[in-house]
This record gives sequence, structure tokens and C-alpha cells, in this order.
Amino acid sequence: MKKKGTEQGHIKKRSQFQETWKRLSKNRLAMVGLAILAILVITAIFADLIAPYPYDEQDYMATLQSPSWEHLMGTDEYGRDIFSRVVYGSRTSLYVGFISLMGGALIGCIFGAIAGFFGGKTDNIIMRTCDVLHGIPQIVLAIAIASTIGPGITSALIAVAVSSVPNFARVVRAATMTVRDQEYVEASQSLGGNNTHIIVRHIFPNILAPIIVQATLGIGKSILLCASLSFLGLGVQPPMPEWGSMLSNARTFMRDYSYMVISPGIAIMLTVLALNLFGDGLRDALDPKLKK
Amino acid sequence: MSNTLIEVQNLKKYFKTNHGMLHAVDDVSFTIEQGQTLGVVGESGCGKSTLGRVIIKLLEATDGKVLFHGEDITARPSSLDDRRRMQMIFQDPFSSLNPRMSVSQIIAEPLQIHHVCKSKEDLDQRIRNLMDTVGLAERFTNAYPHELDGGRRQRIGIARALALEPEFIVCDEPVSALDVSIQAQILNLMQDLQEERKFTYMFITHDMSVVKHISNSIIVMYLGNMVEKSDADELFEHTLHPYSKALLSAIPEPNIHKERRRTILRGEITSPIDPEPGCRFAARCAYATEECSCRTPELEEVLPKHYVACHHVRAINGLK
Amino acid sequence: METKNKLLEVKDLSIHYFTDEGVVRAVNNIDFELARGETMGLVGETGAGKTTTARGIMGLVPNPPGRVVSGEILFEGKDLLNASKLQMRLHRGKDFSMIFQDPMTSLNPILTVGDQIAEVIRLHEKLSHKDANRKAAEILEMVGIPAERMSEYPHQFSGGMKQRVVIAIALACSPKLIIADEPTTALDVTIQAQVLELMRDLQEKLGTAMLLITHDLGVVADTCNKVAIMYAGQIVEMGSLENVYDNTKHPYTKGLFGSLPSLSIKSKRLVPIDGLMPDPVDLPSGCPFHPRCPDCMESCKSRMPVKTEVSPGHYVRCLRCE
Amino acid sequence: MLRYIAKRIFLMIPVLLGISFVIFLLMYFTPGDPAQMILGDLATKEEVEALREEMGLNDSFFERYFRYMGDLLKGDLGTSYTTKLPVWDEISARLPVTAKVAFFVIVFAVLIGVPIGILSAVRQYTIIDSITRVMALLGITMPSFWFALLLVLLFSVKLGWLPASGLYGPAYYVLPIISISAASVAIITRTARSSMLEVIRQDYIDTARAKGQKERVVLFKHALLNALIPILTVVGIQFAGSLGGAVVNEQVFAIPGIGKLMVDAIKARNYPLVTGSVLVLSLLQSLVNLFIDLLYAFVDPRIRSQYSRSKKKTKALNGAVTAGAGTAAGKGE
Repeated sequence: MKKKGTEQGHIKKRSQFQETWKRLSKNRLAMVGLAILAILVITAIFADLIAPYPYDEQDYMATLQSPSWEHLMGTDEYGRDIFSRVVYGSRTSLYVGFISLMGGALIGCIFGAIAGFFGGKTDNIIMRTCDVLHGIPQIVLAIAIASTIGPGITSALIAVAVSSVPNFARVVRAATMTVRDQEYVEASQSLGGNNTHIIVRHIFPNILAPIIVQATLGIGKSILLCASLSFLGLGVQPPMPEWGSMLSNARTFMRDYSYMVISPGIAIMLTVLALNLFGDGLRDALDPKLKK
Repeated sequence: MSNTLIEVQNLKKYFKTNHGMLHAVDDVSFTIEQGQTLGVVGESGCGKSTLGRVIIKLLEATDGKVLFHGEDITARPSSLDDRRRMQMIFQDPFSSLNPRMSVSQIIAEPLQIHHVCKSKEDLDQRIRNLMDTVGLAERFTNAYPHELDGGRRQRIGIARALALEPEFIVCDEPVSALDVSIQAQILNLMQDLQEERKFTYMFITHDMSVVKHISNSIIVMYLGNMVEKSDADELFEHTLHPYSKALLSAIPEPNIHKERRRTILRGEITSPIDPEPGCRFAARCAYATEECSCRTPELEEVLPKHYVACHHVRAINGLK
Repeated sequence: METKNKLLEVKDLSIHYFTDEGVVRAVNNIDFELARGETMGLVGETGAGKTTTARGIMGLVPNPPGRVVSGEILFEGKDLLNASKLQMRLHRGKDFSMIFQDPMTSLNPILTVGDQIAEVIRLHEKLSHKDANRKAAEILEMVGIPAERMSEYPHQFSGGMKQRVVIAIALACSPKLIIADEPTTALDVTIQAQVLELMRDLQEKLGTAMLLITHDLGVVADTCNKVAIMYAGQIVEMGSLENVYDNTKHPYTKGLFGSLPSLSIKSKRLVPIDGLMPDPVDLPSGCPFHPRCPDCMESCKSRMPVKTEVSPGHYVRCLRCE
Repeated sequence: MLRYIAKRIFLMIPVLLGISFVIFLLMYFTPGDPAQMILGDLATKEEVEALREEMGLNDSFFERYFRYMGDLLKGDLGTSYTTKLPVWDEISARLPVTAKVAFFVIVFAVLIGVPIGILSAVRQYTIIDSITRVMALLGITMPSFWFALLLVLLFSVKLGWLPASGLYGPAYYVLPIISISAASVAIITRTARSSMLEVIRQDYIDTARAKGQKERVVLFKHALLNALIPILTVVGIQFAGSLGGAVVNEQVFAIPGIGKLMVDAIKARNYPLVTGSVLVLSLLQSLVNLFIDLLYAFVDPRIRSQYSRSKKKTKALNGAVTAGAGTAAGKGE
């Protein structure tokens, strides 16, 4: 094409990642979310350094103390420092959130992609199975699974993972089907690309965005679900520090020691809030409709 | 004929739908000579895109044969070599390019699939040459499709189709999504390329004036059937089938002095699902008789090398 | 043209969209007028500002981000830009109505076709429910759809049929002006011919003036009395069909004609316009067409051409014609 | 319409069968010997073995599953290990409580969420919109049981306005409903907002405006009804959410519902009761989904006509031209 006035020189190479990041970094709320997340991850990794006390150190001389300089968030009925337990709790929550989500996402994505790409009978079988899992309210399914395996962190992990599979399968299937019908997939077939080539080069890069968004928002949901399970006494068991079970425990003392229910709840909320802010921002940044 | 590149014999493509069998392409036969352009005209739902896809084996034929250089390619599994020699340019310059790939990656894809290039330098050189051929400035090498306009996107699609130096290219409405001024640029480019490299085109469009401009011979399709087939000049000089006549007269021409006699078709296109025997155009045809709705008209040579499928073609046109 | 006969007069109209990326100058200082019963074609390519002009007249420019920044729109001598919301509402559908481009999306999917036609009738005419429905049925028959289909929903109609319904809605209250935004672009050629014929017939019968927005010079030749060519938000050439088609002055208009493959003459090559439509956020200096213009002069790059009357009723915006 | 209902009900059967199978499978793999548990640690091996035989625990998985399903068809969900009462009796005593709470929650969530979401969409970019979005975000991120605890702390412990536990009168419902519905309100608000924003951009909204229709009517007649379809989907999903929320928050408020029953049963390893509770809750959810599907058909004529087509087939033969054209247009090329 001939020269044109409004065009400037060479278009710089910018990968998809860089472009997304550019848009994302303009979104202030998403950046706040990312900052909180970063703090949380650092807290979880360096919990040993940050927490002033070991999470299970009992001090019978200082039970049920209100927040003070010595105990920033007070102590519980065994004299354990709540701040330290909240700090260590971030480890449990993030661990359960990430691992269970990874498991659920992996299984969900594989089945969703297979269903979406091949369609027909395979699709039918997979989607009907998802319907079944979807027919049971999520927390009820998680409770049933937790009861099978018996209370504990593994049980929470598996329960949360399994109950998030159908969601992922659906999202990925829908995305795969949309991409599969695009002309560039047909174009690649006409060039001689086989199924593997098409999945790797065309389908996967184009369904990555919805998967990442779903995953970010999904971690939040997983953390909430895990907290609920622990709150019911079916998830993580004491003395392991977990925000949900801390709340369950605090309930007994709530009337007189209300500070005990405040901090673990805020911790859960902040974590989920950060994930949501970041996930929403990511969705907007990855949405091609907003591209201009 | 010795230089026949593509010969299509009684090609059929049916799709199974919830409502019955959809006869997208029904018993279509034609040949395309090397270096020539066959125009395929028809309205939406006439099966023209399906026809193109069956020929280059993106879809499997239900019945019939496609001969490429005299060899039946429908019977054998599609090989990389067939893919290399037959290419396609797509209608929609927005959905036919992967939004996650840069211009150079898109053009490189066919070269990589076929392992054409020995080295990175060789690949880069080829991409540069291809971009130059289709008139894309080098500064767009790393651009993404969404950063470009429709015309440039279509140039990328053309470069991708050219990459493997095919002999035969199916062009599926390559200009219908473009603005008039850009459409002309792309049509010129395609003609120049054909002159230079002796491509054979099958040009699918709904636009009679575009098809007249670019084709050597033309087939007109209606609901999966071929209703008229002839040389381009001949077809426009003696338009014989009532549908082709209607199609031609329906086009508004940018000419204010030409007095037009319009034949406006009544009714709308029906669907080719489990069609009854008879002429599929009969329901909308002004000349239809009892015979038309019970007996399917065969394609016959009404004028030299001019084939029409209509029971009353001679009566309508005053031929003997 | 006599002043009395003037139905619509657009003077120096500019509409801009104020977005985060900058000011999109969609329509810039356009003037035109339309007499009663007259049909004018507004021709241009994607992004020329045709649809924004139409929405401007209808008072339907989405605000924010769009805003009319200058000009007057006189309908029967009254400035619509100063009209109250209520006055505009009473005008819309009764005095002027609009046909949108895509018949697939311009009908409400969950209301019956009859309801959608009767709605506009009830809004502007004091009719009982029953009478409005009867009138809707008549109008449906008028656009060639059997009245029994009143109680069907849009998805039960084909594209051409839907566009007939849209036309029925637009014509239901016999407006004085119809603005048709690419009414046949989404349709097949034979259906396009049907719809255009229907619009011509009805227009003749009802004496409605029409502003036909299209990218197709053929449709204009078939349907209109006069034509305005838009480029980058400006009207670059305007006049009767004879003026513009036989005595083409502006290089862009010439380029458009050169780009069209012709049915009558067998041409070897088309003569397209080089380059692309400019970005309306960042219009070139001087004449917006100068970067693509084959006859570009040095002064074109800096000075904006003014509207010049080259022969009676034939206006061109080009320095070569000044 | 009847065909549609029949088809929906018919489609429910395999899902319910699947659910029962999954749950039975889960319970089958649960460690621990029920016979041992019933008889206690002092029982002899022979006694335990005799009871296992009597309960059919030694049969294969499928035998047990089919027997369970057979009993289920007769309305027999088995016997609770702890109370020795029929499971159905225990559940039917508790189910209405949970169902009532979940029902109030979803009604509350719809009544609050839909109007606020629409208001927020119509007033996009205003203060109202911003506040709504912040509140919705908080609603989604707050664990419902924690919100419940905070509410109890404030309204029962500190202010003493509302009762904190049990379910003895209207006042007792306030805190459970608010705490459980927070998430649903938030999600329904968000959906209503985005769905409305999407619909407002459609061409037919401009068509209505071009008719000279009042903005209010444009929004409520043309936009809202169309926006309702995605909202309905979310309401269905949120019913599951409110059931789950009820199950968890019954612990906080000491509500004698099926959730508390189930959690207690799990802790006591009372598996017939767990299986029965999960099944009944899932059935309730499926019924709500069915109801939502029927509402779809009520709102959206496109869904309705999918099922009435066969009825029209005789008529369609002479009208084949247009009906066929519709499908051809939809199919494209």
C-alpha cells in the first residue's frame, strides 16, 4: 500500500501478554487487587518471619486477651496469638485455594475442551455428567465429599476441586466451541494443519483468556468454600490455623470477646476481594470487545 | 481438454439437520481450465461456499468426484501435498485471522506446517517477499490483525494462501466485507497475481458485477443446483435462465441513463431440506408450469457451450 | 426550491464523540436540505459519518459520549436541536421515523410483530387497542405480509420479511420524512430489489420524503432524486443525480465510480482510490482527502476547502473547484 | 407448551438418577462399618457380621444401589442409625424449615437485586452506579457465615434488637435472610446490571425510541423483558447458593433445618440420613431449575416455538415457503 499521512513508522512487536498488561495496569482497582494479592502471597511465604508467635503456642497466662501491642489481634481461649494464626492461616487458605483450583481447572479444562472440540456423543456424555454434578448444590456436594474422606485438609482440597470441575468444563467448552467455528481454524485446516496443530496454535491461545479469568475468580470461590467447610467442622481441623475454623471456634466466645470474629473474617474478605478485583480487571483487559 | 485443472463430476454434499437432509450441493459438474477464473454466483443458501469447501476437501463430498489434474482426489485421504496445491481465501477478514497471532506468524503458518524453510533467515525472507507481493508494508510484520483495517487483513489472508505457491485458489467472497474503494484494490491485486503466476481461481460471490469483472466462465447456483453455466461474456450477452435474469436485473447499477426493465422476483428462497422433485426455482418463477414442479430439469446445452437447466428455456428466450 | 417546500434543512451540523482515546469527529459542518416528497441519497464508506448524521436528525445520538457541537437541524422551519425531549418524542415516529440497518436485530424478539406496529400507532394516534391493531394489520398487508401473521414473533420471519415489518413500523403513522440507514445491505440481491421497490411504491403513495443512507451508488441511482457524498464527516459533493453522476467533480466521488466493476462495460482493471479512510480522531490537516487524492496540490495540505457551487444546485468541497 | 413441560420433566430423570448414583457411590466408599457403629465397640464379631448380613452390607455395590433405588421409589429412604426412625420422617420434619428460609432468601434477593441492578445500569457512570458496584463486590467477597456472625454481634449482642438463634417467629427470620442473601443479592444485582447494559445497546431499543416511545416505557417494556432471560438463569443458580447458604448458616443461627441435620449426621456417621438429605436437597434444586426453565419459555417466544413447531407441522406444509426460509437464513451457508 502507498504512503499515508496518519501512519507512523514500524509497529513495535508487542506480545499479547504485554498488551494485556498495558491495559490492566491502567485499571486502578485491578492494581489494588494485585497489590493485596502480592502482600498476601508474601505473608504466606514468610509467615515464619512475620508472625510474632508460632501458630500453636499456647499461653495459659494470656487467654482471651483483647488486642494489644503484644497481641495485635488478641488471643484465643488457649492464649494463642490470633495475629500469628491469621498470618499462618493465609498459607492454608492460599494453599487450598490454589491447589484445589488447579486440580479442578485442569480436569474441567481437559473435559471441557474435549467436549467442545469434538462435539457429538463425547460432548453429550461429558455435559450430562456435568449436569449431574451441577444438580447438587455446590456446598452440599462438598459436604458429601468431605464426609466420605473424613474431615481434614485433603478432604477440603478434593471437595473444593471436584465441585469446581463442572464450572470450568462449561466455560472451556463454550469458549472452545466459539473458537472452533471461527474461520481461522478452517483456514488452518485448509493449510494442512492437523488436530494437534490446530488445538495448540489456534484453540488454546484463544481460550486461555477466559480460563485465566475464570481461574482468578475461581480461587476466590474456592477459598470461600474451604472456609465454609472448615466453619462447619468438616474441613481443615484445629490446631492447624485456618480462617474458617478460627471463626467457628470464635463463635463460642463471640458474646464477650467479639474481637475474635473480626480479624479472620476480614482476612477472608480481603483475599477474596483482591482476587475479584484482579479477576474483573483481567477480564476487561482480555476482552477483545473493548479493544479499539 | 489437455489443460483442465479441476473437473467436478456430479458432486453432492448433504448435511444432516434436525429437520431432515439439507441438500447444500446437489449434482454439480463443471471444469476449470488452468489459469482461468470460474465465477460461482448465487444468493445466500445456494451452496456456493459449501461447493468451494468440498472441492478443496475442507468438507467431505457425499457423492461425486473432484478430479485434480485428472486424478480423483475425493477418494483418497487428504494429503499435505493436496493441501499445498489448493488454497482458499476467506470471506471474513476479521474471523479468518487468529487474533492472537501477528502478521508474520500468520503468514509463516503454512510454511511451518509444510516444513518449507530450512532456516529462520529463509523463513523471514519468504515472509518479507510475500508481504511485498500483496502490498503489505514491512512495518506491519509484527502487528496484530485487530490493529489493521479490513483491506490489509484481506491482504494477509491472500499472502497466507500464496505462501505455498498453490495452483488453485478458492476465493470465498473475498471482497464482500470490504468498502468499495478497498474492494477495487483487492480485486486488482488478485488479477495482477493471476497474470503473474498463472493461478486458477474459483471465485465465489453474490455480486454479479464483480463476477463479470473477474471471471472467464460462470456458473449460477440456486438452492444447491447449478441452473446456468457458460462463458462469462456469453452469459451476460444471452442470459437464459429466469433466475439468472432476475439476479441480473435486481442489481442496481450506478448509471442514471440506463432505462431498466425490472423483473422482481416474488417470494423468498426456500430451504433445500429434503427437496421434492421438480425445479427448485419453480415456486418463485414467473414461467413455472405444472411440469416444473414435478420433473427436475436437466442441464442442457441450449447455445454452444451454454448450459441451462430449465424446461422452458427455449420458449422464454424465443429460441428454437 | 421554495422555502415553503423545504421539509428538512441541516445547517453546519457537527457531531463529535468524546471518548477516552480522543475526540471522534464523526460529522463536521455538513449542510443539506430536503424538500417534501424528495429522496436524497447519503453515500459514503464505513466511518464516513452517515449513520451519525441520521441519528443526529432523529435526536438519537448516544450521549455520552456523543454530542452535537454546532449547527441547526430545521424541520419544517423549527430547530430540532432546541426542541424539548417531549417535543422530540412527539415528532419521532409521527413526523419522521427511521429504518435501521440490520432487520435481524432491530425488532424486539419477545413482542409480536403486530404489537410492535400497533405500539407506534397508539403512541401517535388516539385509537383504541382494537382499532390500532386493525390499522397495524392494514399496514402489514400494505408491505406485503398477510395480516394473519400479526401474532407471530420476529424469529418466525425471514430477513426480507423482517425488513418489511421494520418498514411497516416506520410508515405506520405516515411520517413526512423517513431516514433509512442502509435498509437493504443485510439482504440478498433479489430481496433487496423487492424491498427497494416496496419502499419506492410506498413513498410515492404516501408522499414521504426520504433520506437514504447507503454505500451503494447503484441503489442511489435507482431510488433517489439527489445525492450527497460523504467523506470523513464532510459532504464533499452534493447535487442532483445528473450533476453528480454525469458531471462528477470531486476526486473522491470519481474514485468511488472508478472502484466499481461495471455490468455494462467490460473493463480490464479497476481504478481504485489509494490508501485508507483516515482515523476520525486524527484527521489530516487541510482537506481530509488530500493524502489519498491523485490531484493533490500543495495548498490542499494546509487549507480546508469551502463548499462551492460549481453549477446551480451542484456543490463541491475541493480547492480545485473554488 | 405442554410438550415443553413434559420434555423438561423427562430430562430431569437421568440427572436425578445420576445424582443418586454419585451420592450412593460416595457413601459406599466412606470408611467405617455401619454395623459396628450401630452396635458399638462392645459387640462381638459374630453380632456385627449378623447385622451386616441383615442390613445387606455384604452385597455388591450394584445390588445395594438397586435395592436402595427400589426402596426410594416406594418412598423409603432407609432408617437413621442413631434414632432408628425412618430417614424420610426426620427429613420431612426439617425440610420445610430450610426450604422456607431458602425461598425467602431468593425472593428477597430478587426483589432487592433486580431493581438495584437495573437502576445502576440506567444510571451508568453515576454515584448510584458506583455505590451499587462496590456493595455488590462486598456482597460477593464476604463469607455468609461471617456476615451472619457480624449481624448477630451488632443486632443481637450489642443492640439487642433481634433474636440470634432459633426460628420462632418473623423476627427470627430477619438475620438469617439478610446474611444468606447477601451473596445472591450481589450476584443478581451484577447480572441485572450487565444484562440491562447489554440490552440497552441493541438496535430494537433504538427502534422503540425512534417510534417516539417514552424512555420509561422503552426501558421497562422493551429492555427489561429481554434482560430478564440471563437474570433468570442466575436466579436459578442462586437458589442453589441460598440452599447452600442456609445449610451453613443454620449452624450460626441454630435453625433446626436440613443443613444442621446433615452436618450433625456426618459427624455421627449416620449415612442413610446424609444420603437422604443430599438427595432431597438436590431434588429441590432440580425442581427449581425446572421452574426456571418454564419461566424462560414464558418470557421468550423463541423457546416456546421450538416446542410448538411439531404441532404446527400440518399447517407448515402450506406455509413451507416462509418457515423454510427462516431455517435457511438461520443456517447460513
